[in-house]
Amino acid sequence: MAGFDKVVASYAEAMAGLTDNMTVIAGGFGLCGIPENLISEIERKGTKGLTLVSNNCGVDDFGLGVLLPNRQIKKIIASYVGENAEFERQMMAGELEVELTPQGTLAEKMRAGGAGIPAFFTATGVGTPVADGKEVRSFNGRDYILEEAIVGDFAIIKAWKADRYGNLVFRKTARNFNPLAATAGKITVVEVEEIVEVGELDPDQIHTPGIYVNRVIQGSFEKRIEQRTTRPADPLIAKGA
Amino acid sequence: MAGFDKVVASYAEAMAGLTDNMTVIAGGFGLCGIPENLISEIERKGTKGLTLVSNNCGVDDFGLGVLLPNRQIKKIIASYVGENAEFERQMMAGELEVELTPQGTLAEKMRAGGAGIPAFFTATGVGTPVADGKEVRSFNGRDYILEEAIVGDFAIIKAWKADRYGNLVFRKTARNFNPLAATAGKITVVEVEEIVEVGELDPDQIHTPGIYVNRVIQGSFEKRIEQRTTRPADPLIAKGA
Amino acid sequence: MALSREQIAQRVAQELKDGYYVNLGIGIPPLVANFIPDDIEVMLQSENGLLGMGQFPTEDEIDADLINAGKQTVTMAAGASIFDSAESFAMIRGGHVDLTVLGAFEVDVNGNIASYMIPGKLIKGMGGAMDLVAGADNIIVTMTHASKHGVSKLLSNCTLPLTGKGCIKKVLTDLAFIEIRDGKFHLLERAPGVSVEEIIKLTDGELVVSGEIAEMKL
Amino acid sequence: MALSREQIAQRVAQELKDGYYVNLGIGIPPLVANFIPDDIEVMLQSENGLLGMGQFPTEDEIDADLINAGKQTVTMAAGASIFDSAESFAMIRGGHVDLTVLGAFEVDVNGNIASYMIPGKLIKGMGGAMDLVAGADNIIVTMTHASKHGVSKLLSNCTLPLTGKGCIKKVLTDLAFIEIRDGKFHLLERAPGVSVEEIIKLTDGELVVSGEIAEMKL
Repeated sequence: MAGFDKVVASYAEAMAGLTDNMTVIAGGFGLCGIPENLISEIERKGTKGLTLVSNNCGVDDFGLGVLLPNRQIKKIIASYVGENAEFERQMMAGELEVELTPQGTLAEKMRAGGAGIPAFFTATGVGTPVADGKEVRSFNGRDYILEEAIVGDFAIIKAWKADRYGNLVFRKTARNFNPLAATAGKITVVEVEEIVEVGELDPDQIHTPGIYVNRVIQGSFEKRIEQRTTRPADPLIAKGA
Repeated sequence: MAGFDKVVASYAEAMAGLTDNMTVIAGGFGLCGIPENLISEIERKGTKGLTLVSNNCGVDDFGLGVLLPNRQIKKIIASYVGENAEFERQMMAGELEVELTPQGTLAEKMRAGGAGIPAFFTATGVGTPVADGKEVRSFNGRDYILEEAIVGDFAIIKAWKADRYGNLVFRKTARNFNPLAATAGKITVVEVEEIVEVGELDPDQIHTPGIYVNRVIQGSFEKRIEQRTTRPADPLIAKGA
Repeated sequence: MALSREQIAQRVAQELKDGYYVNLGIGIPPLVANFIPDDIEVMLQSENGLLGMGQFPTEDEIDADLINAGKQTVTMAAGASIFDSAESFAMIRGGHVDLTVLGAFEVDVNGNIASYMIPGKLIKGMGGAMDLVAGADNIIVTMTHASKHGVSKLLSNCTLPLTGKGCIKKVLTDLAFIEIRDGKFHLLERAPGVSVEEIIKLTDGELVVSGEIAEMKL
Repeated sequence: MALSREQIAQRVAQELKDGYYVNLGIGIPPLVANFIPDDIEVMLQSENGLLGMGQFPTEDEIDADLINAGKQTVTMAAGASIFDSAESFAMIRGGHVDLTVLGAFEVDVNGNIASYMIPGKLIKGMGGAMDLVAGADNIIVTMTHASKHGVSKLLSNCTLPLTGKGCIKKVLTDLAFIEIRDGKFHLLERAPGVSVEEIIKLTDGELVVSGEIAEMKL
């Protein structure tokens, strides 16, 4: 009896079934809350022709950027890209298709995909290149465009804690797109820092119920920081002191 | 400097500004998680011609049902009603307008209202009376109907805990429609069991950020139970023992 | 003999699979929870915002803040989670629930279901039923095969306002287990002691009876 | 003299009101946080999922899981809350943020803004900017009035791909505070020591100068 035990033992098992030309939705904002090791496993597998849906595309040697050198990504749907040289080279050379999508629309498209909402109207992007080819309709005197949902063959997620049932808790701003992406994958794979006993997570404080999760694996994470901004440690310098 | 202190001292203050013919969105499912005292305050004020948006309409002497005897409700948008005699009488007599809305569509309409999404497509209700007069459109070979968002002049909410900034935490299934209703009110009023110090609620575990909340009041609650179903206390009778 | 409510629930329970997330409506469906086979695990979703519904509470455990969609006091099973109504219907509408069991007044050969309204008589509303039938791929309708007066509830065309169009594939009545396919009812199993002729007589819509029809095992 | 980046931020900060929820974009806007008047409270929203952004962390406080929308390490202020990206943009798109401050390449007399793309040169994407300009009623654009080569950024018509259409009403440049209304720029204030003539010269779109134009107070 497997029941609801979703824990898998290896990254190979976690990403089993991923094949060329699939669509993969990834959680994370910049390098914060990204499924580092699931991305590495895709790199290792060498799966090609992928359509990636993610707010960003990592940097040259970390995050989704590691899938660029071997041309594993065919298309990326993102709100902010180009933090790395290889990305820009491939995009400018027309080797990589980029569909720029406003951040809020991207988040809503993932949520809609998971929630059985095939399309919704938003004012975001009206009158801009984002509206090209999209229906415009007026509600209460204001124009909105119709945006369609996104569903992925796989969703790859980074959470803080999970139980074996796949209930998830995220930590601070590493939450970002992860709960949305988790709902929108036909197969949702989650890597976490810690797997806890079933019953240990307070039901009122679970961010993603296990019903959305197919596989859980425990990993260890580099958590690279993009902009290390600090203030002096001396409390006397803090405002108001 | 008031800053973000949203705590008010009286129910009169909590519902100040509510006038005849306004639209009020109420949280709660059945009698669970309903803003008991805010409803009583509306009864006391005698505000009339209200359009109420709520999953249910209470019972004869509790919940939104108390607004029926004095004919304060002009119209109700709900998924399941008629748990009380006066409601049925007014509905059958055509004194009360009832717009039956599927529960999931109702929840999504509130969320959309709060999230600046004027309309969305859903398969719920296709081919049923709910679809009457609504646009039907096919996406990926399946029919969906277009449903519009709901925004309220007021939203009345019951939460478990709040801090003075209006950050909210709900308890168990008393959460239900409350977080959605909270986003969809032009003025959102919340009554809670406990007001805690700012900083006491874990930022990762706040269900409703204070940005949606205008007023907070501490109340005491009857929490009436509709269906008191129990099992025998003897653990030997429990399955598997 | 016609199945009792408990026996209907018992037969439905045989359709459960290990690891299923299941939504049980009101009426007969909640009884299914009493017949979950010991060798499988199932999680019950209650559309008011609970995944992992447990048994009824003892008197001491009663909590007004913890109810199911039938407004009954319940408990939480281990691994339960709580969420708001939009999230709950995101699960349902998004097709994440593996099986939905709900009652009906009528179903027809095209998979239409009427379950929420009898014009002029019963106008309580659809609650979550329209979302459930539109969102689930795998639905079992439980109902009596005919009214007390012998009027069939399995029709060529539903006569009452629809809850959902073309979404029902399986019906379990007190007399038979029926599949809906190609615009016809197909008799899969009959209740112990109930004859095929009886079922044919009480089925208004076209019923296909192919080969020997086995009795249900309960 | 033209305002420094800090002075622009300082003037913007005068537009803050007690109890405002504010989203500050990247570039000059984050500097506004340094000039919040002592007698008011403001909460900063960061669209990656944080309401109540605090100051930068000390070395000891650095947490890779806690960044702002500019991907900088930050801390949380008292009363902060964390949420996912859909909730964050529900706040923004739903008009719950009281003031948005962001940069731009160009604005025009119709309130159009171009800020995210220079075809062939800079194609990094719009991030949250399109949602922010579409969702907020109260937006202040901060930018230099003209390029280093003296080419105005306040135009009759934006030349670059738009971030938003008809959504900008206030622009604070290094030279002037300008309101957009009725298809025209309206000069509200000038930077200390900057003449009205200079501003007229560097403003490409129609500029209305009505009466005496006061110097900004910093």
